[in-house]
Amino acid sequence: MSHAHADEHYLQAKGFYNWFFSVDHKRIGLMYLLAILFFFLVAGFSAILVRTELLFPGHTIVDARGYNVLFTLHGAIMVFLFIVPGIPATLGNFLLPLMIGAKDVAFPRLNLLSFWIYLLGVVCVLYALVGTPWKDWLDTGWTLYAPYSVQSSTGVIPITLGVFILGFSSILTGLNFTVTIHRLRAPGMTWHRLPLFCWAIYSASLIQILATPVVGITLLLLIMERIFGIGFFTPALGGDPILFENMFWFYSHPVVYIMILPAMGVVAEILPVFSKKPIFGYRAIAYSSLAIALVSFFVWGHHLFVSGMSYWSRWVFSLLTFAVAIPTAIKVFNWISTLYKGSIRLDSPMLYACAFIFLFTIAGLTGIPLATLATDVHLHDSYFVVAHFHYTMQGGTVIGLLAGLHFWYPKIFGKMYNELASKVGFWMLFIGFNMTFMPQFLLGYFGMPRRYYDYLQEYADLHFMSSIGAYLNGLAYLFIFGNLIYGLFKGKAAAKNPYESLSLEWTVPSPPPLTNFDEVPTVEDWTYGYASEQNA
Amino acid sequence: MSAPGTFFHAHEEDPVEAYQNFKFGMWMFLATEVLLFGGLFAAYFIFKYRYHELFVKGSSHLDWRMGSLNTLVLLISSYTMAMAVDAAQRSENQKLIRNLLLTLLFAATFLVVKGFEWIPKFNHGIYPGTDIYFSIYFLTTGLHLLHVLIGMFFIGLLAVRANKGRYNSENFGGVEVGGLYWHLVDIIWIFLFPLLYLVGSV
Amino acid sequence: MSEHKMGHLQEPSTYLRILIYLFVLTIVTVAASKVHFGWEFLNVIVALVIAAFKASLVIRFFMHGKYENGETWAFIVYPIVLLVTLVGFLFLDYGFRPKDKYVVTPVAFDDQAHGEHGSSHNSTETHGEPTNDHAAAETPAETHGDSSDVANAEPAGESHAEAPAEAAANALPGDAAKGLEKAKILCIACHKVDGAGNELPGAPPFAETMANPEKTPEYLRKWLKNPAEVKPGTIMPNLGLSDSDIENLIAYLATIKN
Amino acid sequence: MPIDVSGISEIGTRVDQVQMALIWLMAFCFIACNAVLIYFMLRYRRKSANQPTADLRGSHFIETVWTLIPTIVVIIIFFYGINVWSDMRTPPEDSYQINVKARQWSWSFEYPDGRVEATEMVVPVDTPIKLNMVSEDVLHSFFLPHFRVKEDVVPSQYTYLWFEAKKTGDYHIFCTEYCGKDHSAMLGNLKVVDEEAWQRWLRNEPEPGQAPLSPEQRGEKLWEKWGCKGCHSTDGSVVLGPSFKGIYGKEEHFESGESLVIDDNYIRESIYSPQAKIVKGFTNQLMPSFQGQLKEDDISDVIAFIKSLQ
Repeated sequence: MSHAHADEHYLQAKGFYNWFFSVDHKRIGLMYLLAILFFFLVAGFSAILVRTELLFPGHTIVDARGYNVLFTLHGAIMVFLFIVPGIPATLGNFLLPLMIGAKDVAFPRLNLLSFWIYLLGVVCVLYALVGTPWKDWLDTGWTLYAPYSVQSSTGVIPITLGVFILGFSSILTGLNFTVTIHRLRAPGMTWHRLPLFCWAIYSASLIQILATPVVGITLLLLIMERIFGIGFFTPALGGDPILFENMFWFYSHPVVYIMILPAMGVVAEILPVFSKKPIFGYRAIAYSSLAIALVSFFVWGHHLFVSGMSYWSRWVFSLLTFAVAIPTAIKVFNWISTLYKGSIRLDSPMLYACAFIFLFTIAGLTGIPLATLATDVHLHDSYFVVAHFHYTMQGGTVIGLLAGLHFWYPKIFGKMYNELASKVGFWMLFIGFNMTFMPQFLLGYFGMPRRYYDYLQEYADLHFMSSIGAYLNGLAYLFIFGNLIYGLFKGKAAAKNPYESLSLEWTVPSPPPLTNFDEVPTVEDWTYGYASEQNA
Repeated sequence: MSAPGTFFHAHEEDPVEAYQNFKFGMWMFLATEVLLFGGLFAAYFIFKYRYHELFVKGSSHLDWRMGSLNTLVLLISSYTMAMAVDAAQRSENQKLIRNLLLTLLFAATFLVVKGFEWIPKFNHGIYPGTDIYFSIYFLTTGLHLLHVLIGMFFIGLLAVRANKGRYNSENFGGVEVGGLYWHLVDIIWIFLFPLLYLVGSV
Repeated sequence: MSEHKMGHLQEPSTYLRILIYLFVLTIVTVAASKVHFGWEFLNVIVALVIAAFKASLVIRFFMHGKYENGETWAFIVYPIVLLVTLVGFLFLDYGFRPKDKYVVTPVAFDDQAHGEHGSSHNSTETHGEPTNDHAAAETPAETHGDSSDVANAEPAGESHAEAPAEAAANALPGDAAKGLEKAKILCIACHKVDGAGNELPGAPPFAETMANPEKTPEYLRKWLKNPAEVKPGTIMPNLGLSDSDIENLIAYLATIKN
Repeated sequence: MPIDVSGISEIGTRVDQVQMALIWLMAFCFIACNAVLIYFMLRYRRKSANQPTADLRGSHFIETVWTLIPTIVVIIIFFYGINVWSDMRTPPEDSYQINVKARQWSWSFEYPDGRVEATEMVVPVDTPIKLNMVSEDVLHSFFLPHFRVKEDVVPSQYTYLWFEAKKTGDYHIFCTEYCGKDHSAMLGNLKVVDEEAWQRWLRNEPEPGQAPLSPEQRGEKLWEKWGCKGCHSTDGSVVLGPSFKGIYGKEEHFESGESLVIDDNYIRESIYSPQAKIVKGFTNQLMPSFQGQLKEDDISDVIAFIKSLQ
């Protein structure tokens, strides 16, 4: 192989070795992106099958067990393989060093190791889900609640092992990013000049480091329960299934902030650029990210409001859950204020960012009745919850990921996608998504329990509408990704900084050279000095 | 295969920077380790609270003298490890190798004592799953044992590299970070010992 | 400059001093555990406080923690905060749950009762129905006494059980061979026994039943005694079995694995 | 569909009041935020490349205000919710108690007099009912959507739930915690009846205007309940025991060599001591005695049922 030039960009290297053994954060980020988008489509397809089954009451395409397998498949792949690595491992990996003016992450080899471990975890999870004869496909739901998961004859051990391994990948990625942000910031890039995306990734990384080990040990205990009958979760042996719920949600609640915080970060990057205005209340947004990360550990109990936990536990957890609402509200107000007196370009990244705010307000507000004990008892484990977390996960994280992908697409690939097509895709998604999940709020309020294969005739209309919405939703994704892929081959070459951003990643060529910066840049001012009038 | 940016051709870092990052990263990793054991500690406290009698009865099957002996052995190994780091900082290579080997020796002693505790238990038909106390006993000490083994592997690696003269006052990050890990293993044991061995001996 | 960046030197005598402190504290821990503090959990708290102090010595001196900056200390302190929170909130839950509402009280492993014969999952369900708020937990002594008697009577000299399931079978009081005989007369009508017999709908293969960890010997005892009581509407009839028949059948069932 | 449940129970009505208050609050916040968002998007749309933008980096005053307001609002909601919920979790002392057992995938209800019912729970109106619940296998959750109450049914401890119906009628019971294959089939029915019907139900009398179950029907129920159908078919096919079809009044030969016309006495004897006279060819001696389990009344119902199968 020839010696590469220093200014060779990172996409130029070809061949398996150059990618699979690459320690370059950009290539690793891109490999992650490919992997998670693949799993997004797989899990999305199983969601379509789930909605098809629910099109009409009774048997539509699969039997009860088949349905349980399908929603388990959807949940497990979406959560463990797509959304947890989600934005941090893809956009975070790609952009973090560029944004803080570093040549790479702190531990490039560890970064590659995380990716390999991720792939190993993928193998285990897929084995449990689809690698065995049909009768052994996992049907416990992604939450793996004991004692059902202790008794189930399906692949609980492989998936548990897989999630344990994925946990390692997640911990190592989080650790890598945290050290990177602490130690590799370019001269002049103080904490208070750090782009908000980095703050968000930092907060998410803290959760990855501190929450993941607890689910690791919990899942290990589940394996031990199945092998040795250690009795922690098996009632007949004196164990307590509610302990599993407690320990599981100690991780799995903070994990939703691993998913949503980076998406919030993406939005906070896009809004100032497309409004040509400084972000409003920089410190409030930065610190509220951190506050959400730190407080998120203390609210897991709201998943157990009807589980049989003690009266006072429910009381305290309800109060603490409300505490998370406040930093979230602050963020929303700040984002909206950023637009005030701006000069707004409604390109597709900006459309996605605004849609994020729109959908996220729904997601956040519908969290209030779920935090309020009186109403949560009724709404718990109903379709209301399903709709609520799909508004946060799809309306929040996925829309945020798409916003980021469209925004940084020229930087990542050096090409432009078709703007008109991406807007069409956006509207399809926006309408399809709301049509899918809006009826589910009603269903839930009317008492429709979740994870039901069959339902009473009285719920049929709303289910039908939701399923039709799901098809539009699915089509929209095909259209959007089709457009992005088309752009890779036929798109125009992108300029270095098409959106006139002031952030560091736009000061390097598109696509960026392998070593990012020839000279480590010195940062003079904060990132958001966009205003044309200086009235400070 | 000399493509830049691949596994064997990562860009060079400033050694001081690399040392700082390495150490900071290790501290963070220790944080995850604490929480990994934390899940087990949480389970311990809950079941201890619910089944106090069962725990007292269970821990009466353990020999607190063995536990104390192992505590002392691990403490000494921690000391020798600290001395190894000190030797590396002072570029005293012979002393470094000697201390690393001593640490390994004490770690091995720990394993032997552990073996003398575990094997008779198996012979008495006590396994994880016998009752909740013994489940916790075997899981915590087992996970700790796993960490001892991993620690021993890395200390062995350090000894081999020290033997090649890799470490000196300018470059001792590896020894120090290995030391951090080993001390954590010690700290975990400091908590496990009274909780498992001494709760029932009143 | 590089000296400052590359860590700190401590006097070697400091390490020795700390080691001695740690030794002394270990002795204090053991001594403290021999003292009655009146309340059983106070002993645990004292032990934890001493352990925390020992750990802080290791962190500060052996791990050079005292030279680390605030950023590192944040990562030392916050995990501990989280751990305390986790345990604290769990106690908020378990501490306020009505204790008389638990279904099962597990029985501790007992050396005397089990002799050299493997262990058993000594769970004894105390089914106190919560009629009118009183889920009375009966003491599980009765059943427990039973099984241990028979366990002692079992011939010694079998090799030690490898797997817990096998161990459980060994500790069961019944005679598996007699159980099999009985099963060939009774159960065979609806279940396959030793590969022979019918397999009626609603009569699951024994292997499937035994793979379910919920189906403990205790459960099977109740079930065989009167299936309709455990599961109203079940197709399985009350076979009017004697207690010894039931024990033999359970012993036989325990030998069945996938 | 449980949309408007006002009047069905006091707690449910109060829960819906909280819910309505929250819906209005949510609607207000949602519309306020997004109206401003959309207004800004349109109002400040870039019309020229050098459209001036303000250097607004934040405002301590306004940020403090919009931190404090949500804080106060959520604290108010919290206590409002706690107030209702606390009553929801505090059953009156004199509640009528029913034990609920959940298993994959059915409910059973045990009344204080020992009577056990499956699937349908009958309760009197205007009486607080407390359910003491336990699961026999995995997690389940007992949900009464019309009453806005729900509580998990777990295998490790007894949980409880209480409600008081103010209106008679039939209401859904759902299982809302995923419990395996037929989770969605784990439905039940709550039948709230007036005092008169309740007393009748307690005495096991049929409702007026509805024919009581005939002895044959009762017999058939017993045949299902006690597992007779496992061995004795009703269509003439031989499973393990003789089929019931056409057996009554027929002369049967026994293993002992005797023969007899099957009559009431024979059936009664066969139920209480099955091995006394075994029909030729059925040597497996499987049938257990039902002495002490089937009462005399039950026996005559079974006889009537067998008689009806000609």
